[in-house]
Amino acid sequence: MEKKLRPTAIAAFFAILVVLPLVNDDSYIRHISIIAIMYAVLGSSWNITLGYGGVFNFAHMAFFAVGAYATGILTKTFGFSPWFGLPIGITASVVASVLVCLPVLRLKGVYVILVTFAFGQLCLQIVLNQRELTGGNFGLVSIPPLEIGTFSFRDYQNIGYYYLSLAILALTVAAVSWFSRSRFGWRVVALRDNEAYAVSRGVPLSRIRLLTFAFSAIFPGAIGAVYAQYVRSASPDMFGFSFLTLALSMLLLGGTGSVWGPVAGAFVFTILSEVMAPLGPGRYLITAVLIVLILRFFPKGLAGIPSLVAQQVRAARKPKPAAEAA
Amino acid sequence: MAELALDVRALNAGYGRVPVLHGISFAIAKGENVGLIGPNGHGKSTLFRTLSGLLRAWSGTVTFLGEDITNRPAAEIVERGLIHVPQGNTLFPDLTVQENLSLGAFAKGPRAERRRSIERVFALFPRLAERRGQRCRTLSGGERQMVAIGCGLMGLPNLLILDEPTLGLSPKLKTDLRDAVAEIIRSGVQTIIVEQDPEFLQTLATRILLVSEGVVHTEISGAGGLEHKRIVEMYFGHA
Amino acid sequence: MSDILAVDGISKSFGALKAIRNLSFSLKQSEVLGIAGPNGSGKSTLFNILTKIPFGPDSGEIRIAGDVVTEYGPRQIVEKGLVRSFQTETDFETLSVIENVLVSLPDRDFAKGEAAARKRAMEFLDSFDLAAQKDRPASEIGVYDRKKLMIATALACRPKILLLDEPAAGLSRPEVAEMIQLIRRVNEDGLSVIVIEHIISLLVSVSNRLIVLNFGELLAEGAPDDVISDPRVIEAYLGPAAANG
Amino acid sequence: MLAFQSIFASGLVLASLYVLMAAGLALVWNTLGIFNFTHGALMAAAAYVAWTVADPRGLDMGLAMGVIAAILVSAVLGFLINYLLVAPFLGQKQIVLIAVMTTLSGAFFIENSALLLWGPRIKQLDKFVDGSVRIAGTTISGHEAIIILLAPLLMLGLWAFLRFTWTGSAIRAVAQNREFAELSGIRVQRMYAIAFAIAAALAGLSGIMLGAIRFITPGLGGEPLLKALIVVILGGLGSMPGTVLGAYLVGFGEATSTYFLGAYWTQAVLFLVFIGFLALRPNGLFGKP
Amino acid sequence: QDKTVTLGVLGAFAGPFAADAVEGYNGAKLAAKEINEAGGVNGYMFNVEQFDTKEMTPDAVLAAVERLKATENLGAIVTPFGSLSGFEMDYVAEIGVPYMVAANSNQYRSIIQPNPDKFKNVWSLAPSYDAYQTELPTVIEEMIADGSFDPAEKTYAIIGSDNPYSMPIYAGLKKAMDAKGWTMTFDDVVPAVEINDWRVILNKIRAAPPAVIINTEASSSNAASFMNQFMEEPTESLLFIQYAPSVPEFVDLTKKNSTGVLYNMLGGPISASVRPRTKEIGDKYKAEYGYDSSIYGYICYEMVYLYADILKTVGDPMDYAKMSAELAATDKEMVHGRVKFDPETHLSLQGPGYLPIQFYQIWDGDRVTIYPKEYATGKSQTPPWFE
Ligand SMILES: Nc1ncnc2c1ncn2[C@@H]1O[C@H](COP(=O)(O)OP(=O)(O)OP(=O)(O)O)[C@@H](O)[C@H]1O
Ligand SMILES: Nc1ncnc2c1ncn2[C@@H]1O[C@H](COP(=O)(O)OP(=O)(O)OP(=O)(O)O)[C@@H](O)[C@H]1O
Ligand SMILES: CC(C)C[C@H](N)C(=O)O
Ligand SMILES: [Mg+2]
Ligand SMILES: [Mg+2]
Repeated sequence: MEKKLRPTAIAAFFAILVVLPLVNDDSYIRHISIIAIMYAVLGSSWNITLGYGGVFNFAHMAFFAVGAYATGILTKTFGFSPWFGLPIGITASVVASVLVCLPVLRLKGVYVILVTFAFGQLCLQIVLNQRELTGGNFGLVSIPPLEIGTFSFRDYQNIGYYYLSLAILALTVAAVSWFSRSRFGWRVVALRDNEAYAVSRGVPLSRIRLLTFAFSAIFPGAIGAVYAQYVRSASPDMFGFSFLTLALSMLLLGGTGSVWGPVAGAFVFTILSEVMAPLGPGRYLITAVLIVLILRFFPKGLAGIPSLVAQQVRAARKPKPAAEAA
Repeated sequence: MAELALDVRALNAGYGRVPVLHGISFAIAKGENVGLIGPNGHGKSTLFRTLSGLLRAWSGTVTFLGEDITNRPAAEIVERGLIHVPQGNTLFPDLTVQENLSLGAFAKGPRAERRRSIERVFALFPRLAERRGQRCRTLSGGERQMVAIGCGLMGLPNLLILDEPTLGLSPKLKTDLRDAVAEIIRSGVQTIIVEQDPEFLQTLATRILLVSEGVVHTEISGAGGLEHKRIVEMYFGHA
Repeated sequence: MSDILAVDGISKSFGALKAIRNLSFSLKQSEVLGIAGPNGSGKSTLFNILTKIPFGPDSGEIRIAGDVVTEYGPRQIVEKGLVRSFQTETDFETLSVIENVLVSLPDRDFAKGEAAARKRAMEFLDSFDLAAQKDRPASEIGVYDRKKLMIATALACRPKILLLDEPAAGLSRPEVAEMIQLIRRVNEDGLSVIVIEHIISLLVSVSNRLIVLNFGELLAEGAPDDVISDPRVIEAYLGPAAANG
Repeated sequence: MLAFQSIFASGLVLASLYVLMAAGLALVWNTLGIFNFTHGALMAAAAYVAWTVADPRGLDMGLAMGVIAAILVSAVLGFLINYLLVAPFLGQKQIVLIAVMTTLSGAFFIENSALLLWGPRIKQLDKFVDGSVRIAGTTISGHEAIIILLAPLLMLGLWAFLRFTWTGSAIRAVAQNREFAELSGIRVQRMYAIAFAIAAALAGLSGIMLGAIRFITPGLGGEPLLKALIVVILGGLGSMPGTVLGAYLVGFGEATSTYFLGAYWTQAVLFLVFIGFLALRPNGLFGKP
Repeated sequence: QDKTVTLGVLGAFAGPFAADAVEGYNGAKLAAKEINEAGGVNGYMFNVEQFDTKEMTPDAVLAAVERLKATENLGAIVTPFGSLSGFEMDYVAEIGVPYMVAANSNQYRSIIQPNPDKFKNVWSLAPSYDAYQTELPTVIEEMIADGSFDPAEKTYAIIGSDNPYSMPIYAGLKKAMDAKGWTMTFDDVVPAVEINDWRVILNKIRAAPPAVIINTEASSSNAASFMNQFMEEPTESLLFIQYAPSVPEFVDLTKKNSTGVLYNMLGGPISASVRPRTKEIGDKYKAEYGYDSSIYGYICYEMVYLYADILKTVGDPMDYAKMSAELAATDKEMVHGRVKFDPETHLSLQGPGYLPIQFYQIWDGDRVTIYPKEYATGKSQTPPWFE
């Protein structure tokens, strides 16, 4: 269902990201890169449920926030080593995903949007209500950072967090591209295309749905943990609508049809949003127009642009197929 | 030569960038009833979708009763009386039979005639009268086909296009339907009927076109009816 | 107990409408059973009930190879060997033709890895003349090919009983002829088949036995030629014109 | 008795507000199958327009003019939203998701334009009437009494419009089968435009009603949008009576929960009950699969 | 010379906190404009820029901090508050640039107090909020003493709002009231969300009217709803609402309903009729922007002047260490009182001689300072809803 990824392009993309810190150690660029990488992880893993699964899952960012909060609370308040951050984040996120998946099993389409969104709101209410643990609406602060001996991941402009996030992104992309070409992936897509038909061919609906959610939640959980340790903070805004929309725009603008779309969306959008930061609220106007234009003229998102261009070029070269009499 | 009802010239159309119609041309004189046959997926439905304004023509012209209707909005084409009953009788599933029929008369002219038209449809398909309050979703395939044709009649057609009206109908209903269509033709409505089943066309059509690979491939005609054998020949000769 | 499938007194209502009423019949090993009946007589509903997609019967009992499966879920039914096709062409539109088959293969075909499964899938495509189209999206192939693909995916599930719902509806004459051959062929491999169809010629030429439903009830049952000349069947289903058909 | 008084008055006011908020959203969702996320932003925009026209610090033309202007502006905005954000995408397979995205973008556009035009400080409209009304032992403002009356009337009107007029049936038909609608001679784009304009006018009306008891900020519609979504979904797709019932259930449910469990847990309980309910009844109260 | 120094205003310029950010920015810009028109300081012109924390998620706040860090000629950060939690402190401390903040004292204190030396550059122009927890009973007693309040019995109802600002105040006030012999008859906590309907709570309170009602809800719109709905059927209770009535539009939103309500403020400008500087800034702000500012317009205005003083002394704005040290040594009379920092917490000192806690009563739209005596602009009165 998907073109073979061009291995050279992948290699080049990661090579640039691996080398970037060696040639540039500006802390602003480093921060933006880390954030873009994190959004890329969120987008491409969200694609598993939203794109491949066709399930309107609006809880993905909540999984991320749950991962961040769990890591923050357990390492800060309950004294777990920050090195447990990743497993804690992943576990919390996967558990959350299974919880939200249970009511979603029986739902379809837009109902899923509401239930998954309501799940995020429910988490938010709990975070707000458990002020002692979570810091309430002001947020959780002073989350312990990652350190190895005397080396802090914050040293050298956060180089530790940079490479850790990059590694997670590489794993995410690898996992998603494996997924898209595996039996698991086919079954997920089959359920999206035609649920009744898939069931009639022996695809186990509930099991696959649950697995899809759990699988997709590993990555936001992991990156949520690293996020919490990197910014040393978690805030209720992470459950908020603006944040959700931001990530969703990245995913949809990048394109849900491919492994690379969300990654491209995350990078382009993070950079764009930074460049426009001085514009204040005006920035949102430009972004909104941009989203609509891209959806209008590049229905497959940024990821679809290369093939669209290629098509145009080919069409320009070849004359239109003439009417042929048989 | 008789005045033309429909004149299709060098029509090209398709989906996305994939062409389906490859410059198809044909003309239908007033009073003619034409049958269309041809292999699956060779563009019969696409042709009608283009005629009725659902699909944009890439090039070519469609002239209906002397006026150019190429790429006019569907509603305008319906108002002129070119009415297309689509394949697969999808209807408005959550509206009742009566509501479906009423909406068939949405255009201005037919709206005024609505009551009389509905009575006419019920006379033609008495079964629908019994089920006027039922949601179309729960009708059986045959009943839905009747509603679909009924909706077409409600629009007071000059030319009624039926796309595979017998699809999935029981043999008995097929016969009933054939009688009903004959009745419609007798009442002065001109028809184009697409069918896989040559027998169905035999008594209804005055001329049969074989559409294949997006063009009219062959045609046969005969005054007042066609020989079964010739149709079948035509069919098998090119399958 | 040579009945591979036994249906005992099943009923199904939708509100006031009794779609299936106290229906019983059985299917023997390697038999082809034809089902005909007026539109809305409950034929497709019967398939829905048997496969639990999306619902089972209100009452009655279903047995496959002697085991009661009335309470089974849709997937267990498939595992029991009862697999259906749908009345309208159905496919996984964004998957390629071969992926459509791969999705339908049971776990055991993947036990020896994906390559083995692909090989197995190709065998199914080959036997339906679909091999050349294997990498096209299923939505792009022709109607007839889509119907065949739907049957190929059913066979990929390794059924003991194949349910076909109007496999030839909308097909041209030559295609109907091919479909008849195709049904015969799968039956020769020992598969039991139930086929719903309005094309009487097809029913007559493939079925060992024919039943006709009317208003959810069994109207007639027996050898195809006997059934189609039954006056009740002509009255309810075939119509007077059947004589010259 | 105290419990009954509090819950009744509070529940009735909340429920009627939810009916108003949900009406326009339900119209577009139930008939066209599109979730219009600009709904909340339209409420805010209408309230600002009404304020600008009516307030002494603005054009000072009186409340009545403000209301008329606001409803007109919202209807025009609704028309534009359809024209720019929905119509170009009709017929695409992922239209539901695309519409979510484009209307969300539209909402951001409207909200932030409002922020730029009117600034971040809170504003308020005058109440339509002064004075207060006692119901069931509790006092509510006359303005809220108007809302309580207006809500069911409006829904009745909407229902009658959809049920008994040609345009209304055509809008319903378009939602069920776009292609067949076209073949029936219905101008599909026009129906979308009409439905959106009416829905937006309804959003505007509820924005104005709200702007007089709550406060006008660019984010005015955020919380109402969420509530309206819950109400519409709870009621079930395609069911106007479901929407009304959903609104009253949520309103009275909230009031009851606030009374017995406290405001502290009410929001969480609301979401939990909502999720649980849909898990049991996947199609809402009256929805069809 | 044409040297410029940039003062960055950190804040969320869209969303629910936009008003705070915009007013802080406006206030700072106003001051900078005046200073530039007067020829700048030591040859430096001031340039005020927004640094938008966008969605207010931690990464967005950090991105804004990184942008600040990358800004050429960054002289100082002036802000109402950078985030609700103050977590950006750690990062700002690393940059070392002088950082002045006007609110959220609890959070800043909790981060700074354990290790004040790490935050040499971070100073709060707001005082500790502790007095919010204790002063109310004293003021009520004064009202009883001067006869403007005559409770039948010493009962009170209290409403908490579940956010880290209100909750300590709520808990502290309960303790303080109990200590002074008041009996609590009603107690509830509302969540930190939009609250449109207070009637259920109000009805419960009305069932047994207390002498005093305390609502620690600090969101102005929630508080205004409370005020309006209370007035639908007022009980003979003194009404105190935490902070929210100070926001300019509270009076617009409640109109005559608000006459008689009490509130207090720590770190707010001293009343214009007592302190000319308040009037001066207030008038200039209104002339420039067309509306009244909340506290943040005033304080951020003052921050820029404070910065100008420090720059005059130090000379080199890029010498962050010296600038911060000079900032630390501030002792200046400002719009909200005498600012001198507590070296333990980096907050402004609070109490007699420093930043006062002021109590106000709204009367016909005017904010009358009733406490403490030295800043009072009028006397407390019995609320109009008392028969
Ligand atoms: N919506 C669509 N998008 C893309 N391709 C389409 C679409 N509809 C039809 N096609 C393709 O266009 C071709 C012609 O289809 P069309 O439905 O016109 O054939 P037909 O002659 O009516 O066939 P049938 O007898 O099965 O109805 C087919 O190859 C079909 O796959
Ligand atoms: N889910 C359902 N809800 C309500 N009624 C239904 C449902 N499914 C089927 N029916 C009704 O049950 C009856 C039997 O339908 P079924 O589809 O089984 O007929 P059929 O014999 O397959 O007819 P056809 O030959 O036209 O396909 C019809 O009247 C139909 O409207
Ligand atoms: C967080 C804000 C509501 C605090 C306010 N600035 C005060 O001084 O009370
Ligand atoms: Mg066709
Ligand atoms: Mg059927």
